Amino acid sequence: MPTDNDNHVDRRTVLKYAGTAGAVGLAGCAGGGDGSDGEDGSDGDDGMDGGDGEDGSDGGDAFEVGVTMGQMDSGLDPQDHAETNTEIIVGQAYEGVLDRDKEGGIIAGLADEWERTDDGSVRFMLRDGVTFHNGDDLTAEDVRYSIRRIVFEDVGIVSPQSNDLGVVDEVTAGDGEVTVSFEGYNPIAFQLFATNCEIMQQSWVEENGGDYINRNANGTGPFRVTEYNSGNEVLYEPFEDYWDGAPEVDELRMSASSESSTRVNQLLAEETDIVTNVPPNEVSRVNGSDVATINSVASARIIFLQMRYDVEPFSSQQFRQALNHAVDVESIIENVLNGFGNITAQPTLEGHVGYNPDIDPYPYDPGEAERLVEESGHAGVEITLETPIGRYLRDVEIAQAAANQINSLSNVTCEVEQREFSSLVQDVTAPDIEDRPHFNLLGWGNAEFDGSQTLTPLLSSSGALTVLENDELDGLLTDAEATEDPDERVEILQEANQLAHDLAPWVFMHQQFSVYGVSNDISWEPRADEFIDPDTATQQ
Amino acid sequence: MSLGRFALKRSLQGIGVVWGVVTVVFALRFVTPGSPINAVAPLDASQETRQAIAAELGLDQPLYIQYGQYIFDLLQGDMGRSYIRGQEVTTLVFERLPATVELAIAASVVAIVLAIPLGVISATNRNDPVDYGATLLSLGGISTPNFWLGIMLILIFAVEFNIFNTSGRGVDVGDVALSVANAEPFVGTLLTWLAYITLPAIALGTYFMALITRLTRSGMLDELSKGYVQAARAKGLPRTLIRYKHALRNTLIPVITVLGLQLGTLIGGAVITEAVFSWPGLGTLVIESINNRDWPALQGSLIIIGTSFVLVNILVDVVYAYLDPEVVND
Amino acid sequence: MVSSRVIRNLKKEFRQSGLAKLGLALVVLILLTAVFAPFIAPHNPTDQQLDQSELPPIGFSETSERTSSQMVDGEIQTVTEEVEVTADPDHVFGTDGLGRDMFSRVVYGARTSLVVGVLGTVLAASIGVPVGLLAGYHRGRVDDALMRIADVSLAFPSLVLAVALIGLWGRAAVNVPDPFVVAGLAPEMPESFVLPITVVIVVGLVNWVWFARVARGEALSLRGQEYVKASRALGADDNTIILRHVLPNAITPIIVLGTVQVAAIILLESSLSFLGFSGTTLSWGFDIAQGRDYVSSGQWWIASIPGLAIMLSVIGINLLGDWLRDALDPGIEGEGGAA
Amino acid sequence: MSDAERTVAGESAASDGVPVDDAAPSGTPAVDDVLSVRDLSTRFFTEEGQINAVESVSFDLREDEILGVVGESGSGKSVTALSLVDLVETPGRITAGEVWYRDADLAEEFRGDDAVRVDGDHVDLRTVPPSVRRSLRGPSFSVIFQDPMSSFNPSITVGEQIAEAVEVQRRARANPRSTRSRTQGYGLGKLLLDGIVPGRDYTSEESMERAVELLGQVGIPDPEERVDEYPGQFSGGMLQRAMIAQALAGEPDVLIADEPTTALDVTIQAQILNLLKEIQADRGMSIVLITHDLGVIAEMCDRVCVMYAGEIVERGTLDSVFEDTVHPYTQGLLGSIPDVDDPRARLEPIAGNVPSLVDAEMDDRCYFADRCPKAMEACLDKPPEATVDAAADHGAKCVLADREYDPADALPDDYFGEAGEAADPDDGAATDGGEGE
Repeated sequence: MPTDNDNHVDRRTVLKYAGTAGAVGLAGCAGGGDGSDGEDGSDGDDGMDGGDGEDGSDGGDAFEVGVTMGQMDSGLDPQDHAETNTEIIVGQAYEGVLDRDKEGGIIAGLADEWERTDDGSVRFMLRDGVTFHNGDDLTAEDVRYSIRRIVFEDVGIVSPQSNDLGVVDEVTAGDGEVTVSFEGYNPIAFQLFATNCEIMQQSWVEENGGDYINRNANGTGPFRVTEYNSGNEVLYEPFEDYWDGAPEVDELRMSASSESSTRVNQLLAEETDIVTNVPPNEVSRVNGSDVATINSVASARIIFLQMRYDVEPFSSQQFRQALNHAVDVESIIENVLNGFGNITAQPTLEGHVGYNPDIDPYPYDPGEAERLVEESGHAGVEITLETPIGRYLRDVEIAQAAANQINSLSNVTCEVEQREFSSLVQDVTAPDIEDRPHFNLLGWGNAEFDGSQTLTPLLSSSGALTVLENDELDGLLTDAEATEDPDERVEILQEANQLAHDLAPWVFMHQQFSVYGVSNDISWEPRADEFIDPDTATQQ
Repeated sequence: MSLGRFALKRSLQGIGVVWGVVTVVFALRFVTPGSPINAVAPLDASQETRQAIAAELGLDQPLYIQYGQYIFDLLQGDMGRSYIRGQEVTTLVFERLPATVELAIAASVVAIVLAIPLGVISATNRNDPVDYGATLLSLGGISTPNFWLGIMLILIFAVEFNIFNTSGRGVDVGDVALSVANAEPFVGTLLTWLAYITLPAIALGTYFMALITRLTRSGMLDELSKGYVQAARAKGLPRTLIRYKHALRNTLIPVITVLGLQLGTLIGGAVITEAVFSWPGLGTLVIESINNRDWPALQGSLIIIGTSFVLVNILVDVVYAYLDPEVVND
Repeated sequence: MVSSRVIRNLKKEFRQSGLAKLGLALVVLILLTAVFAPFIAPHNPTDQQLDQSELPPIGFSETSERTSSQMVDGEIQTVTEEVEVTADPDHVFGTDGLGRDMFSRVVYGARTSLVVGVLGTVLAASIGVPVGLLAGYHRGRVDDALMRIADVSLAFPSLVLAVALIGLWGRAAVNVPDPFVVAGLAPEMPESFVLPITVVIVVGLVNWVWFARVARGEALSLRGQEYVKASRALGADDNTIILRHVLPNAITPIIVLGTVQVAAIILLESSLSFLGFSGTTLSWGFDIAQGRDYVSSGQWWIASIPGLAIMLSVIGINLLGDWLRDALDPGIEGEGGAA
Repeated sequence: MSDAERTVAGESAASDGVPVDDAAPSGTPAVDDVLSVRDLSTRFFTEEGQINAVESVSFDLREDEILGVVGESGSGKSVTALSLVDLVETPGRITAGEVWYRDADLAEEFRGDDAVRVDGDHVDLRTVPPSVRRSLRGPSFSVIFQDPMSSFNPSITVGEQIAEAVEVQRRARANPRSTRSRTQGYGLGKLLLDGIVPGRDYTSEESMERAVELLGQVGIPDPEERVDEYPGQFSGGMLQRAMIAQALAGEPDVLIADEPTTALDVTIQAQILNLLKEIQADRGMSIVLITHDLGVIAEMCDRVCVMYAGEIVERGTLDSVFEDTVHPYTQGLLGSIPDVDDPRARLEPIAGNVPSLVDAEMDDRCYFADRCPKAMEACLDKPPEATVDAAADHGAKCVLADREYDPADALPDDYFGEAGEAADPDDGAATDGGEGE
């Protein structure tokens, strides 16, 4: 299979395959290359950008990488945020005790060994010789303090991540090791620690005020922040004393542009090297250019339409199933997303713990949908689908397309109401289920790669965003939480997924793809968890 | 009344207006449904977490205490800390302000440098093709949505012809000035600066160019028909002097007032231009703050915008008084 | 208060000015389009035909690349095909990303722009004119208070304030049944017109101050007039004087300002829609925002055509305003705020 | 210029149908004529049609004399003045005529230039390039306008505006070439430089000093202080003095005073007129004094032209026009001034309105006929020809110029219908010539 890189001279040939996610395995994450690609090596046509002084693609002297995302950080405190963009920016400088590889597998971080103790606690044995960017050594006390700062409201700040590590009882620090005990059994402790919990230095946090901590970084990660321009850009240099060896990148620049077309333009003008969320219609422009290629990966984010179980007509299971039959997800993926998405049938994504491979999506069948609506007794009903604007890839268009398909049923009328994400979220997370929207589009990223992290918050009766109250499902989830045998736990979660499919609390839509545009000057592979790791990038 | 006293009187009035601005901005939060906590807490945060966050942000205090505290802090230059970023709003706002001011000034320069000669040429060549051209241009200018113009400019000059950068700020004007001191290539830095600022400045400046052209043209026509112009011609004064020193000067007096009032439009335009060009200024901060319900940042931005407006208008009034000495005595 | 002199002036200016003719023609065109949208639009503007998306306008057929993604053996692969995108005579201005007819959307967008422009102006005037007249007529403290409020109000750029208010208050919309569709004359068309009520209220609230300023100025100069003094001497009460003597004489500049304001509010509405602060999806600004992602990928028409529509309508209304100003009241200069 | 060409010029004048014994002067300008105007016509091309504001006007201005031009509002006298200095603006245009100006240097310069008519020391200014005409404003011609308030720029000090007038001449002397360039040697570049560089200005120190001097000469007290004041700080009379000072800046040969006292209080009027007289006596210049007030004429002028409907209807020495008045219009004007000797005499304004000057509406007859108390059949046939009494240098454009009025010839009272009714003296539009035209 020819790759696009080899092929862009005659890119006007009618049909062409461009290898991305899986296919790039041959280029390798660390290898940097087949070296056969003479054209990209020459870089001659970049000359005009030379005046910028920030263009990473010039010459061979310095390896500069620019990353442009949709939004900048919300401050540099790694424990005082709850969103992906900030995580990407602070994640260059901070690390956790565990980490994940590109596919989502758990790997060593600041702890080189980890184990579950007999009483269900987890213990991390810290790596030797890890230093913070300010030169101080990492201690077990720092790790203890960081965990406590996240989970306990009376330590440091009230962290929005306090639920992300499970219900922590206490943290103890020993000689080069840290033990975390939980209230009850925590079957997914390592999944949680591999995704969350960035380690900060206790003395540095305590000596500096909140404003300082949000403008400076002192982590142990591969990059050290050299310049922070709030809302504009963050500049990094490689941390020479990084325990895993300093990254190849000589200068890293993180910036943001909320407009996808602007990001693509910047990529094509060689002002940046990696851009996030390339919309489907821009893909061929990127691939058709000489300077960049699309690189996409199935993400850990699922898109769905929530239906509240306690209000008519959504209280009817038949009606909910009817809507699942009414929406032609395949067509939406094909036409709105140009194929950048996988159809889903259950809350858990393929590859995540608890995924049930035996569940098929509801087939698109308007006739069946109309029959079910009739049966539910809600024929002629008028419903409104609320959708956020611009939060997820093509969210408004997807909502409009789905609503249009529902509307074309003979016995249902459906309209779309667009909402600003923050105000929609305010309703979706309302403490009382009665204040939540009846029918809305939402996306959920499961960074822990564990089905329970979707099912529990979104579908258990105690979940913060739930639209469902089903004793059977609650029971299964409670069981899963207490089950120590991983295989048994998977079975329980699979059962829960089958139940969720049948109950149809959502119109199951699709798994979102992370679509990146990557400059041909660098070789970099995207990750399944939406994080960006330029330390693995190599110069082409 | 002397010019100094006049300036002082206007400044005192300005302080009153700024207080009004602060109060309105503060009141805004209480006529807005929903709690700011949702902006801070994650989607699946518990009620306990939410309450703890509210207490941390001081949102559990009664209204008048929050207001009093806000004014008290404000007088010391403290606008609180951003809910979202955890950073001092004062620093945040003053970090963003220069970018917006730079853009606004660049746009004004583009507008004024093009518009005044265009208006004068248009007025002095009335009903010539050049007048029709300028009239149509200015008509188009005041009728074109600037965000759309920005998109079209990017499409043509950045994407198709690759002359300018698509977005972002690159270097600021201070870098250009410092490049000499730092022995960096001045021309290179200047070109980089121009590559970034030109398109947003045109997108933002076009409306004003059009407006000033129209005002200048009609003002000049008005002034050129006045007796003193005929008298100046009768005494043999060079045309340049008659047009620019005499007629234009008097034309600009009302133009300046209108521009002062239109400063709000300039800042409003900057908000949307910044959005189109990813220009890291106050406008982007305002929109981000609104979308995130980041009240301290929103309040801080609005107060700074309002205060700038008041300041510039005091300045305009003083300039006006200088140009037209009779104003002071009214 | 339309005297024969006013009519004569209007006619005279109209005869003399080609631009006035152009302006009136544009405004009439937009008005007719807005009112009779269900009959002019060939398709329902919200109907999607996903398999007919991104069709170019007539005359712009071209070959372009389309890249899509598919899963093959668990791996994501992108496929780029050379596809012939042929304009469909059924879609004069082409279609957008969801296969909706651009021409129909432009036609219906005129409704939103015009309704918001006119209602917003009426609201702004109905707040600003009484306040301005009262302040200018009574002077003193009322006037001082008004001027300070006006100063504070002016200190917020209208777009910024509008964005803040709409962002914070939400984007409420009201469905107004379309009489033509209800009457069964155009069954294919949307049954109701979505009126973004918050937008109307907010643009009214941020623009009232221009009317207050003009009305105040007029009242200030009219209160000194002999006939006003005479009425007062005859014992007429203030409200009667304001209604019967001051308002009719102040109406000309208010009408001229109102025209300019309609144009300014149309621009403001499009800016709000563009930024996502609107309550309707049938708006030119919204289409530009939607089409913006397509501009650089070759589907220029999705953003360009609504932009041209805005430009032409605003040019038309501004020309109309110029004409009215020249004919009715040569003394005033447009200073109404715009986006 | 050769004789042959001169003849051609003369023939062209003759071929316009102007008889040799015209009331208007014709042919070669006399040696002591500073200015000789021949058949000057100025028209305005407006939406309403072509307006004949000045129609075939001819007169001479002699050395050291004050020539009065009198007429009602709209009679064309101000346009005549503007036409002399080429200040008529669109939609107006000088359509025909010659303006002979006596200037030996200029005549020398253009002698031999085919496009320019030169006769002895006189040059026809209508044939020289516009830049030359412009360069004569100031050193050759100056104008004093009717309303001093609007004739000064309100936002520039009086002193600087006078200094500008001085400076123009100073620079012209220093660099005569530049005066005729398009920008007079002062383009945008210099303007910007003067605006930006501190201490640089168009007007020089010495011009400012001269301005102070001039202000003193026209009788403004404390000129050193008043130079820095703005026009708004001056009274009307003081400002008119300042305008006279400004007009004197270039030391002109010809001063055109266009209703110089109309906008002023009666008491001030006399002062200004006296000032003009003094200046004329001191400096030996010629003045064209335009006014609607025969009283002013009587006090100031040596000779007088009476204008009506764009034409000169009567001209002559002051005495001949006042004593041997021919034209009923002049009689009317004279009747409208109070007679100092007979205060009981009733003022008799001229009935009716100034006729329309729109070309299409002008009848082919004496334009005054419908207002004329002595109108007769002969007046309606064709416009009367002008006649001149050579001895008194006195002429009129009226059939009565060469015969006595016989009341029997009078037209019936209601001949002009409603117009005849306008004899009501309150309908005084004709006489309150407060506005310039």
